[in-house]
Amino acid sequence: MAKVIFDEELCKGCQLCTTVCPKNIVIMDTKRINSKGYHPATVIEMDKCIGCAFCARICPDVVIEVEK
Amino acid sequence: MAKVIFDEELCKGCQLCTTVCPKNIVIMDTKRINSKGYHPATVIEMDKCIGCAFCARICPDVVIEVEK
Amino acid sequence: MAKVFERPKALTDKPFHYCPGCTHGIIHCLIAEVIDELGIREKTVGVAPVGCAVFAYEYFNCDMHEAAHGRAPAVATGIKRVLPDNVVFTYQGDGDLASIGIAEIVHAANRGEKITTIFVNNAIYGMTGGQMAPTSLLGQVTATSPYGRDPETEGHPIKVSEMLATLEGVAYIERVSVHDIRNINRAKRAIKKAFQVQLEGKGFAMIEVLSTCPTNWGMTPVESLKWVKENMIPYYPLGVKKEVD
Amino acid sequence: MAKVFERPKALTDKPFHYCPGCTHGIIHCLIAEVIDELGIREKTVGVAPVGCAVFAYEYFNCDMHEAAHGRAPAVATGIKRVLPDNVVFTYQGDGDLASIGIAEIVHAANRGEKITTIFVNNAIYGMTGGQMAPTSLLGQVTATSPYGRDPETEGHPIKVSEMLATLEGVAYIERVSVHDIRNINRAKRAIKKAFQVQLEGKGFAMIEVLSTCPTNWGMTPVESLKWVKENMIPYYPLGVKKEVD
Amino acid sequence: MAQEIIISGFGGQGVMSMGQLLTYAGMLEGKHVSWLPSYGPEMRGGTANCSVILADDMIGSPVVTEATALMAMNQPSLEKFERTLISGGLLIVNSSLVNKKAIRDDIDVYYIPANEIADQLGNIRVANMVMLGAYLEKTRGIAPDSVMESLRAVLGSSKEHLIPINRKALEMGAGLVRPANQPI
Amino acid sequence: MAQEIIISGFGGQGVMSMGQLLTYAGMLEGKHVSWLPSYGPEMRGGTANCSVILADDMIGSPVVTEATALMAMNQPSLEKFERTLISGGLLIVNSSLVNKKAIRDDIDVYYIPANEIADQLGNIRVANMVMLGAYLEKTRGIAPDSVMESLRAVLGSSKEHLIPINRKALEMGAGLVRPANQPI
Amino acid sequence: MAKVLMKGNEAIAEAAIKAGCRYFFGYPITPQNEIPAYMAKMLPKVGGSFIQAESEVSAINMVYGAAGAGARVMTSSSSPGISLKQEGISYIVGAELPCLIVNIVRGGPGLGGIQPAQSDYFQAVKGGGHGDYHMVVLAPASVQEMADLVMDGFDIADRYRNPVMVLGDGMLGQMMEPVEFQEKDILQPQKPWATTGNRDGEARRIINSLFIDPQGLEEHVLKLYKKYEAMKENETRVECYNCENAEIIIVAYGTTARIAKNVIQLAAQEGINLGLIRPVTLWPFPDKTIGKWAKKSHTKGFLTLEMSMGQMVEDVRLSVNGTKPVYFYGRTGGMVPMPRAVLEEIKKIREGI
Amino acid sequence: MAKVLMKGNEAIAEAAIKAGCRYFFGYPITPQNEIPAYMAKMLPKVGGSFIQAESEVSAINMVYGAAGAGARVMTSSSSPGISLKQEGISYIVGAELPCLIVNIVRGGPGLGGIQPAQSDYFQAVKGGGHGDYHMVVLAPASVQEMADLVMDGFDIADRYRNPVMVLGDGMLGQMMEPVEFQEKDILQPQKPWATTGNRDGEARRIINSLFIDPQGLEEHVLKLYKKYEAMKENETRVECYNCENAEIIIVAYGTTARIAKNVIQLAAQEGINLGLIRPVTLWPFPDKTIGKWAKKSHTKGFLTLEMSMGQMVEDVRLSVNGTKPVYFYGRTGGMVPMPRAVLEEIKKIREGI
Ligand SMILES: Cc1ncc(C[n+]2csc(CCOP(=O)(O)OP(=O)(O)O)c2C)c(N)n1
Ligand SMILES: Cc1ncc(C[n+]2csc(CCOP(=O)(O)OP(=O)(O)O)c2C)c(N)n1
Ligand code: SF4
Ligand code: SF4
Ligand code: SF4
Ligand code: SF4
Ligand code: SF4
Ligand code: SF4
Ligand SMILES: [Mg+2]
Ligand SMILES: [Mg+2]
Repeated sequence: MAKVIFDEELCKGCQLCTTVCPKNIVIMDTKRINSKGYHPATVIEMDKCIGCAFCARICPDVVIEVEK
Repeated sequence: MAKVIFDEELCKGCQLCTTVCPKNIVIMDTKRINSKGYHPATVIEMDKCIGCAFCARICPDVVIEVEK
Repeated sequence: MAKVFERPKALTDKPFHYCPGCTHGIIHCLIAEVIDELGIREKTVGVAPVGCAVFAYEYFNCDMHEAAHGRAPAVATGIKRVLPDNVVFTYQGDGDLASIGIAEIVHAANRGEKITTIFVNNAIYGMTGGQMAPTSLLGQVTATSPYGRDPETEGHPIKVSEMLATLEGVAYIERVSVHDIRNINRAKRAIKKAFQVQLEGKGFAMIEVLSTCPTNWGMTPVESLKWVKENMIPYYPLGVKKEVD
Repeated sequence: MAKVFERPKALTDKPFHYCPGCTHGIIHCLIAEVIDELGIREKTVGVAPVGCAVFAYEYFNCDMHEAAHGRAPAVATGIKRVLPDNVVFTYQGDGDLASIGIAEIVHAANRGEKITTIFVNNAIYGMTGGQMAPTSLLGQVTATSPYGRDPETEGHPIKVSEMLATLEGVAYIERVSVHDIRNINRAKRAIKKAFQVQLEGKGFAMIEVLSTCPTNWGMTPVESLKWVKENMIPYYPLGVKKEVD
Repeated sequence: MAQEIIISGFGGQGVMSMGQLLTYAGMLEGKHVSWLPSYGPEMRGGTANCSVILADDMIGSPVVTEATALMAMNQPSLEKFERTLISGGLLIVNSSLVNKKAIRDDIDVYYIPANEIADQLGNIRVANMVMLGAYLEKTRGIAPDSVMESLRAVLGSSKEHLIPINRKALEMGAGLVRPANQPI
Repeated sequence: MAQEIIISGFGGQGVMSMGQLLTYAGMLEGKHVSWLPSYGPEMRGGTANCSVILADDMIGSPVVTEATALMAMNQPSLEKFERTLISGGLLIVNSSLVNKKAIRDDIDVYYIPANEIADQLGNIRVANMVMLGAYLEKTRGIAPDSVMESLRAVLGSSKEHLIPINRKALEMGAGLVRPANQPI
Repeated sequence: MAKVLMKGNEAIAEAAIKAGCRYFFGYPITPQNEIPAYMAKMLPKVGGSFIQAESEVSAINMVYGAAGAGARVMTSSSSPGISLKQEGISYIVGAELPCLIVNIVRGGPGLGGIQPAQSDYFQAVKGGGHGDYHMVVLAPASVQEMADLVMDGFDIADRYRNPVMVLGDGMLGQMMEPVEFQEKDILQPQKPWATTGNRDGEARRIINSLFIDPQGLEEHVLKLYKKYEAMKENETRVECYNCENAEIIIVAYGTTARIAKNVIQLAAQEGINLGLIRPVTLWPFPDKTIGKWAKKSHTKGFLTLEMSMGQMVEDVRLSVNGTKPVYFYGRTGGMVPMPRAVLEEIKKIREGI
Repeated sequence: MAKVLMKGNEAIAEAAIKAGCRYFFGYPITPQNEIPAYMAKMLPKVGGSFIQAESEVSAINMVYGAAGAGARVMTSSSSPGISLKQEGISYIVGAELPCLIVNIVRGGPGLGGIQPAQSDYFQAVKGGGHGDYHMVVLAPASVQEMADLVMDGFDIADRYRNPVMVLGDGMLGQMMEPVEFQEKDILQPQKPWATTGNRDGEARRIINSLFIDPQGLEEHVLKLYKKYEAMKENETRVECYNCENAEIIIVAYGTTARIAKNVIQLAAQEGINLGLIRPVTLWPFPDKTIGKWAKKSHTKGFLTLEMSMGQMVEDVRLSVNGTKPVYFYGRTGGMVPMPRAVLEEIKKIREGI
């Protein structure tokens, strides 16, 4: 049982995190725009998260925290 | 039958030529001093010269001409 | 629940100014984690380059110098000679280190200065808007190689790590990449080693990190990682170039 | 009787200013003979360094530039780009090429500039009175290494030829010596080849010549040649470092 | 009186080219013109802007410090430059991305959903032309034809096919601010 | 009146150290002193020279342009500097290496076989001290003891053994120019 | 030829090519990057050669080599890069070679900033390099003038065998204005001194700045200064604007001269009569022109307007030589003076006088 | 402590060590080689560090690093080498770091020669680097003063966190004179700003010269200029010699000031009353002192005496500001003025006045 927390305001919508999630649960939230003007990344189905932290590892803007 | 000609005024008395002559006929003329203030090199027993031009080859100041 | 990933202490809270997906950010994060893990933040002095990473002095949570373009190794030398017990590192781009700063890096390496250099090779001048770097690949179109880099006139991309590896004073040089998780983890191990080498006083250590410039490459961040894998790594083979123990 | 040795045409009548027994003179003579034999005097442009050979522009009987200290490869690049059909060579000391000028030589070599460089390595700064060069041997006492060169603080002597040989743009690099007749003849063959490589447009060519500085080594000219043989050659192995055909 | 215009927005919104078109058109009409961009390491997403001056005689400083008109393509632009408008100045706001209203009441303000309209036209990238169309209509200082001529010169024959959609965008922008529809 | 001296010769003849000794001695005697060498990439065999000024008050330029004395250790030196002597100036020539005579007749000239004498003393390198001895004797501006004291300071204890031969050289030089033997 | 809309930096590059410049050696730096980019694109098309050098130091030495080989050649950079070129510039002057050096100035000192400034005036005009020397320094105030002065600059450089510097700033480099290029056909002078190879019989050519004998070096420098006298005589350029019965005359060049014209217009509206003296050559400096206007009774004083802490103001003082008060107003670090603020300053001064 | 006989270059090095300087980064060049040689010998003995850098560019950047780390540090070079340091000097000023830079000037431009000159005055005093900045420039005229000013120089540098330059020449560097070293014990100031490592809780230290926002850069430059005002206030040094009722006052520094004293003596013999104003600080320049003497009725005019084509003469003119005529006499390229020739020139001038 793991959890990822996004500091959305830091997100630049680069999508790198979405390419590395083994569970494919990281997606871009095209409905919202942060103050920087980007669609932030987010996680759907958090319960599937295994806390591997790949998303956080590849995020260039240190947006993601992972708990496990 | 060979011949070496020294442009004595150019000689700086470094003695390099005296170390390479297979016939050991190149020596420093300690009796004379050129206008630069050096004892010039010269050849004794020119008839022994085989015109190998080693002396000229190693002279840093291009003092020596060799004929053969 | 325990944190398995959080912002390293050796980073300030300041958000990076880098473009979306620029891997400068990943590399910053790795260095900061290594500093935390080695517990050397308090005695570390960093030297920032002139390049997109010029603001590194605002991101690394330790004492910092902002050097003149290319001169970081000289600045680091001055610092290290005064503070031999501190840890001194430089962070430099490929224009900074391989072009204008090649003399400084060659001689710092040759003197065996006990410093650690992180060399970020993104095959381009990012900050000034995408000019050719000595590391730009053959055929690469840039602002100053509009017809693609031509070896006849611009020469071949320079392999700095291989060149410096020929120098006696070098204790450790490795080339790494951050285009995927496995390589990011390798990169971190290499960077950690490069700091340990300094702590052990073995000599000069440098890690060349293949990095991206989505903005000036004209690609998306995701395409950029692919470009590193498919175009840069084949020319710039990863791995240890020199190691003394 | 035929002349078997005479002053080459590519030398002016001006007597050298070099110290007694300084092998700069031998190297000048070899270059001039090669220029004569290749019949290229009329299209050759030489670049003199700042060093004891600064007056080379008075000795080589062709058009000459006197470059800023260390910048001869950049000056030569400028000339060659304007005059691609001419033959351009630089004559540089070890302080000039390996220290202040290392950036210029690395990048001229990496660009594969079609120039020929004669690199005179006498392990010291001659003109300025015997300071340490990056090429000075370990333990060598100089004006700026009064206690002998110490690798801990000054690093090891730099092997420029081996380092440059790692660069793609280099067509030919060989290290030679002029401490005896056999080696002088070898040196001449190498220098000739380095000019031919340029004539064939193959790329950058450099010949490193181990040379003496009796004055600042504090030895007689004869002892100096011995020192080259016994101390320099063991550390700076002679031979071809790179060759492309 | 000289037109002193500030055009501002996100990097990708074409504010620079829009300013250049206007300047080019002014040149074609024989005016004294200048175009000055903000420059520097503004990374993607940052706000970019340019100053355009169209005058009948010699132009001094190309910096617009007292703007006769401002085209704000995004919110930061509005916040940053509203104050520089002279009293009675013209403000055109891209209401698609700006959900704030102007603060001042001594200026002439128009809110235009430029992105939506561009979307309708089938190319989001012509949002800037919609804004420009509104400006031309309101000021009537430069003929739309001059702008189109400039566009042709800039695009070159290869991009000839883009001309119609750009003209349409200009016209729709103009239409939105014709007296018929009142300032909001 | 100030002593303004030029000492000149080949590189290896110790003209620089000789000038330094004299300067040092002047300092020990509380005079204002200066020593100025020729410098640069003078390669071996080239001619070296130095200017020494010994004065009772402040010294302006350390360059000697109007010499009260010249010590010429070789021929080029004589040719180069004879003209710089003031009328009535003192010229000491090392006749061992100079087979020319002075041109001027308004100066006081002494020819000294310094090298031969040094040879006799068993060390060619003290030729300079022979010249210096003559100078001290003729001018009596500086005490030979001060010079010897300076020499001790310069040589250091390790070279103490060289003191006697140097003193001898000074004395022999002095002897050569004592009124007894007339100027040639 | 018709007018085209161009950035100042592009106009410089295009004008250089039109002037016959075929060789460019430079290194990237903001705010002049459009110049190398333009050259990289165009030079190969006209049989020239562009090199992005490994550094500014190398770039200026490549220029040194190419100029010695007889080519029309240029380099461009901005403040920190120009500092690195100082040794090379001194060499090029010493060796009497012609070339064009462009400095698109940014704020300093140090890394400073990238916005427009005029704080490299001293470096350009007094000589940032070592030794006694001068360069003709041209200060364009519009994109058109950037083009014109670049073309003239190459001619001046060749005429005197001395480098010429074009001193712009980030604003002039980045702004767009209409420009029309002179269509004069270029006749480059013969360069018998160039090292193009030495045919038998010919005298050898040597490019050199070393004169080990001080007498020889002094003679060489005196020769250079003869050329400088001729430059003062023939190359001094200045624009006088509205100086007739101006009460206060603004002295400004480049960007600040443009601002000065705004100030003059604003002042006119308030019935204040101001003039402008705009040095087009910063060296040689138009001291005689300034001195002439200083003598006029209507001239109560001068205001030097710079984007610096006050550098040209020294040359203005030297020109006025105490006959009238000389005031200074400046902004620096990339800040651009606002016409109204300058006018306010002038009003204060008027009360003072 | 007793007097010792030393070369000027050696006195500089010894004084630096006595002043607590433990780090030297330099590159060989005539005529200053005795300085690095002395440092290479002595620094290891006092726990310091000497590096012969790969170039002058590297040397000045090593100084930049060491100064930022809180050390008393210096470099030395001669004209061409100083030109290469211009970017670094501008950075050190921008980052507000203290250090000592010695220039033992030789003839220029270019490679020039190696004999003494004063032709780097502009570079040192006006700013050879880019941007608005100044350095205190000290001009010793004797070996004793070389020692004293070096020791003071480090204190001044620390006091203002700004580099200080000692401007000598080949003659001062090579000549020997008796020198006595001040035996004051050195108390170096605390340097809380130095990057020595950042303990938790402490504020981080950053050594930097980048201010990307022009407003910030302008504020920074204004802060620097506040320091410069203070320097003008507190650090200006000048020697006045025989100026009371002098008819013509010679203005000269360093070597030429020594020559001026000979001229004054010669003139006195002929009943001509001359004076000397010797700026000891070339920046800040003693303009008030010169202005004061210019007002005296006995002062008919000034003669600036330099080993250059005339550089300081501009500052003299600015100081006199037209109230009295200012003449110039100079030799250059390594030539040293002869007292009699200077006197002849002055006699001509007297007829003129
Ligand atoms: C002396 C000097 N020359 C040039 C510049 C301009 N400049 C700033 S960053 C840069 C190159 C940046 O490229 P790189 O080092 O590869 O870093 P990146 O931005 O790609 O990370 C240049 C040329 C400068 N600031 N100073
Ligand atoms: C910019 C600059 N720095 C330093 C010098 C002084 N300098 C002249 S020659 C030289 C080094 C000479 O050594 P090397 O290149 O080995 O030539 P060598 O005399 O040994 O043949 C130096 C440092 C200079 N002239 N210019
Ligand atoms: S921690 Fe792993 S599983 Fe969870 S969201 Fe991130 S990448 Fe996916
Ligand atoms: S990697 Fe980071 S910045 Fe990029 S989209 Fe994911 S969370 Fe946002
Ligand atoms: S040519 Fe040969 S044999 Fe004859 S003297 Fe010379 S070295 Fe001896
Ligand atoms: S080698 Fe040449 S210079 Fe040396 S002694 Fe022989 S002849 Fe003379
Ligand atoms: S320009 Fe390139 S290197 Fe610089 S921040 Fe943007 S993406 Fe990264
Ligand atoms: S100093 Fe050395 S290198 Fe120079 S000429 Fe003399 S011996 Fe040759
Ligand atoms: Mg890069
Ligand atoms: Mg050498």
